[in-house]
Amino acid sequence: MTDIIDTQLANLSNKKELSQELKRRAMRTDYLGTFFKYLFFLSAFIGVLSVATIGYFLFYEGIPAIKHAGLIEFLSGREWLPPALYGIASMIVASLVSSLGAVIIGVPIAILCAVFLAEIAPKWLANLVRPAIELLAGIPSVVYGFFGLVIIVPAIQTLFNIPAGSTLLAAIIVLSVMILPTVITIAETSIRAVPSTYKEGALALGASQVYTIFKVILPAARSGILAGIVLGVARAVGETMAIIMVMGNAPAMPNSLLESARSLTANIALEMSYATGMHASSLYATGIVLLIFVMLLNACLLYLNRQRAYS
Amino acid sequence: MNQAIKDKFALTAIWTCALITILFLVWMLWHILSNGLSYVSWEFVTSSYSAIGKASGIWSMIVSTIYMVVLSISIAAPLGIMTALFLTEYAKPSSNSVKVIRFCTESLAGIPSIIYGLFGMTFFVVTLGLGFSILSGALTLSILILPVIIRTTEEALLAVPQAYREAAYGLGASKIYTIWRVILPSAMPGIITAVILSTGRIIGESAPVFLTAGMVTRIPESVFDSGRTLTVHLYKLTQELFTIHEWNQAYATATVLIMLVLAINVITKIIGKQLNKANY
Amino acid sequence: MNKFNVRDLDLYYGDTHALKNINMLIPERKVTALIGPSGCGKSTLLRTLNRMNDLIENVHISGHVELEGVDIYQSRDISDLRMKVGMVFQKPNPFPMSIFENVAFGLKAQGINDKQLIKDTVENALRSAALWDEVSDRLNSHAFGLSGGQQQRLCIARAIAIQPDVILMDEPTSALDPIATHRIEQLMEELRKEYTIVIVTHSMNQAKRISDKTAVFWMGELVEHADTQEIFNNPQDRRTKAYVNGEFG
Amino acid sequence: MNNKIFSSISALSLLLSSAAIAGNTVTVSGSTSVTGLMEVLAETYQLQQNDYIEVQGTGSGAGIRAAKEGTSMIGMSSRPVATDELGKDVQQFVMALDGIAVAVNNQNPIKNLSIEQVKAIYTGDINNWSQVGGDDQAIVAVTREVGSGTRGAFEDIMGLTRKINDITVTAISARAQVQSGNGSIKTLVANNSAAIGFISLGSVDESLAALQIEGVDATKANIQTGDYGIARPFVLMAANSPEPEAQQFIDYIMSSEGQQVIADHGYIEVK
Repeated sequence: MTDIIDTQLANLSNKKELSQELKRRAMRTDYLGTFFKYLFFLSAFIGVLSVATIGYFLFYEGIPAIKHAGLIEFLSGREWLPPALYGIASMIVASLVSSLGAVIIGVPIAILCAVFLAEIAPKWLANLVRPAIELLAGIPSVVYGFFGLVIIVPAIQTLFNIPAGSTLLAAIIVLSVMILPTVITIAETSIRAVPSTYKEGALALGASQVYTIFKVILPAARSGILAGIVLGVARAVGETMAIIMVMGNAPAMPNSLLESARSLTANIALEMSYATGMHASSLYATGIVLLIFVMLLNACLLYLNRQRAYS
Repeated sequence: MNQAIKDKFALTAIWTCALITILFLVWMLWHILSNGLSYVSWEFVTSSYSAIGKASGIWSMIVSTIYMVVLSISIAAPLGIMTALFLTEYAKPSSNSVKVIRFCTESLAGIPSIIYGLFGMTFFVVTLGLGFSILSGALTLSILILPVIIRTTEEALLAVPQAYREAAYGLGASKIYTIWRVILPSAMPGIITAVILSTGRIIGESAPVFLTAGMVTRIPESVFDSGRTLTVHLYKLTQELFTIHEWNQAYATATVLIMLVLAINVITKIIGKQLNKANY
Repeated sequence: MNKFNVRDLDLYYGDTHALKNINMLIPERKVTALIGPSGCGKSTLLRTLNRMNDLIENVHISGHVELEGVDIYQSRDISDLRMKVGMVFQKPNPFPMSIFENVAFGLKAQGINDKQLIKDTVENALRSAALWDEVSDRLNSHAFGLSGGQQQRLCIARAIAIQPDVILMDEPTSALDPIATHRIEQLMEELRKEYTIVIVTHSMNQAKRISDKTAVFWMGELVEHADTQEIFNNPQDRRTKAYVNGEFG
Repeated sequence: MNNKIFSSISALSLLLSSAAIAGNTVTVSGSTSVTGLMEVLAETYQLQQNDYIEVQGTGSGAGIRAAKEGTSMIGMSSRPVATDELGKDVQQFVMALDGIAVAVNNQNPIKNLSIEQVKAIYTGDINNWSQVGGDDQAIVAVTREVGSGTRGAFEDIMGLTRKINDITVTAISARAQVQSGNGSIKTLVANNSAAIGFISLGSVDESLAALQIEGVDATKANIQTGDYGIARPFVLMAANSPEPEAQQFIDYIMSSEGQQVIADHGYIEVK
């Protein structure tokens, strides 16, 4: 079909005919364009559909357990004794403490490391360190768990002279390393995105490099850094396998960082394949709590970001 | 404190943190590689695994991993790229549909992977009756990597200079032609980066994989078979660390995983450079 | 003979009233220069002539822009309009492809695959844009390897290749050095024989050198539109007078 | 780009189509304790014929459910299964007996514990080895997760249960560490000198030490005589009229050849 038209075109001798042919073609209705437009829209809709389906299943399966136990009992109960008692307070605490600990240790290191890469390190060094950080990001969490299991857990056991090193502390250490690359990469990107005029402006006023970094560049990169922290925290809260391998998984309320504990994620992964009936439902309910937790975190920081952007 | 001292203190802190990060990485890599490398051999990589202990190779896990990566990417990449095209090229940034789609992809990115496992197990394995299979795993993982692909592709598309679009439209090119010939080629390094990032993510995931794809050690014959990926294999191995033989296997598998990640990173770099060269 | 007939045109960017009741005739096969201080609406008007403003969100237009008697805002097909009305931008913006592919882009976009036809058209376009002699031996090398002035002429060639009637130029020489600028101006001397040219420029000397007609804009209004000689030698409006005398801008 | 999409589609169809040529697969899922033995049986069986035995160690609870719902052809449980758990369409076979060994680290001087002592250790009433005659060291009790057949059988035999609101629940302390498989308990006990755990007797080896209970060695012989009381059946479940390939595999397990494999690996044959 096109061949025939093109042979005809080849015979067009003057510009006027070519020009008319071009215009004729341009006037055609763009069915292809319309088709693709709707195809693209449909693809975009798949994401929406996925969220809806996941949410539906989670709530459909999880609500019975929350009804059965009572919302307050479920959230504040300290005893996890299926099939009689479903209380996940100790797991909520374990998840919160381990993520918070990871943030306290990991985030400052990560931000300073990002500053190092973006502003301090000579170019050759930054070009050497950056791939290393990227490598850190790509290493599967099971490998971190394995390393934690064979190095960190025994080390904690010996260092603190406790019977078992599988503790909250071990989880905190493993998690803080795991969130490093996420926070570093995003923080570095946002530091680099700060217009160089800011920096030049500050330096021209006689401010030192360090002063400029902390008073001008970091504040300007704040929203990006916060986004990095959110993602880091989300990774920490959602991490499962590495935690199962190093935290001991005892479903009791931890009294110190040197005790074994079970995170929300570990609770699901450990008991999912065994559970039936209300027990299974309670694990979906654990999933709901985990999800709400992550969503709240996102919403909080979004709000925070917006507030700061206005002021 | 005077500013000069503060500066010095801050600089020391910055250098220390960078050093800590690097030292930790080096320590971890050194520990695993030094224990695992000597056990990694051609035979280890290419022989199969036997429960009786006749063979302890990882070939079937490698095959399962490849299946999982190829299938997940071929489901998620077209969807993700088309979604990104819709968001950047078609939709008005402030429209409600964009807000909803963006909210949902952001949400997908935030959902912990264990919940994908829970969902995949309920929906794909049981409700759709796909059983523990590579297909169930790949469908679960493709939702999981969708946000990565969408976001990275979107960034790449937004980075395509507006001038290209103006020029193409100014020449009477249709939208789809402009996308095909100008925008996608310019965004290709970013799209490839998205795919490679997702590959890394697929290789790295464990919980959602064994909850949906199971952990059978056979070489899968089709996507309807159960399969054990390398990461799941490492997890199973760490549960069985009694004799030196089991320790070696675990270290060697971890070594292979690390080398795989390293290879992926190197490939990303090379492709990025090649494409940059082609562009300028 | 007039190419464009702009009647009662108003344009808003959101709440900003960017063009206020513009009425203007643009003659065929003449160079019309649009001048005025920054932000006066001259580029905006240029971009309404081939509906480039459609790409921007929140643009509202009322009034009429007629091309050969047909209102381009009523017409169904933008593609057709943009092929009739080519555009050259402020910064040279070749595609990240070879020189040849850049010029052939518009033809291929319309589904034309005939190799010989494309080759001939590319050559003609490059000749018309006075670039052929410089690039004929390296058509397959990347367009980014050209100098700024060459890139701009490539963009002109690219526009010519699809046989437009009108070429819109948005400060086409502002990113170029004086020598390259001179080449482009020479080229425009040639092009005016075949094409209607509308050029936005902030160089009054350039307007004086190359244009037949000049339109002066001031805060979204068309202040004065007349023969270039008239505008510069005998301005009617005091704002025109102030502007051409370099009192502001 | 066209090519890319096309090739990925063809790769996909290739992946899907190869399913057609696959041989019969017998799906088996359930108890992680039985899984170890089942994988050995499966591999030995596969040497003889073409069917593939797919074994998923998902846990006893899941095994019972899978057999009942028909998602697996054969379910495995490492504890007795009540008939009302299965419904009338599902039959069960005891394929083997297995002891549960209470194991400690090789460095632990303790060789013998009474049932009461083991109970007290797991309820948390005893938390130092010195209380049972060992070194002054805190006890790290390790248990399986709720729903595990081994844990269920252990709790039943040792009386480690209590009632809350008329529902029987575990009496094992929530402070006990939880590990998700026979193997990972073994790993923990083998590598931690203060640990105590319970595992399938068939998987005991020299990496850890099985304790005497009430002075009786945890051995096959003592289980067969009934002197060592902590033992449970390995149960297989299948539909009343299973697929021929599944029936064939069950027949193999129950045959003298299959039972020999079971005996060779430290479990107690039933025929």
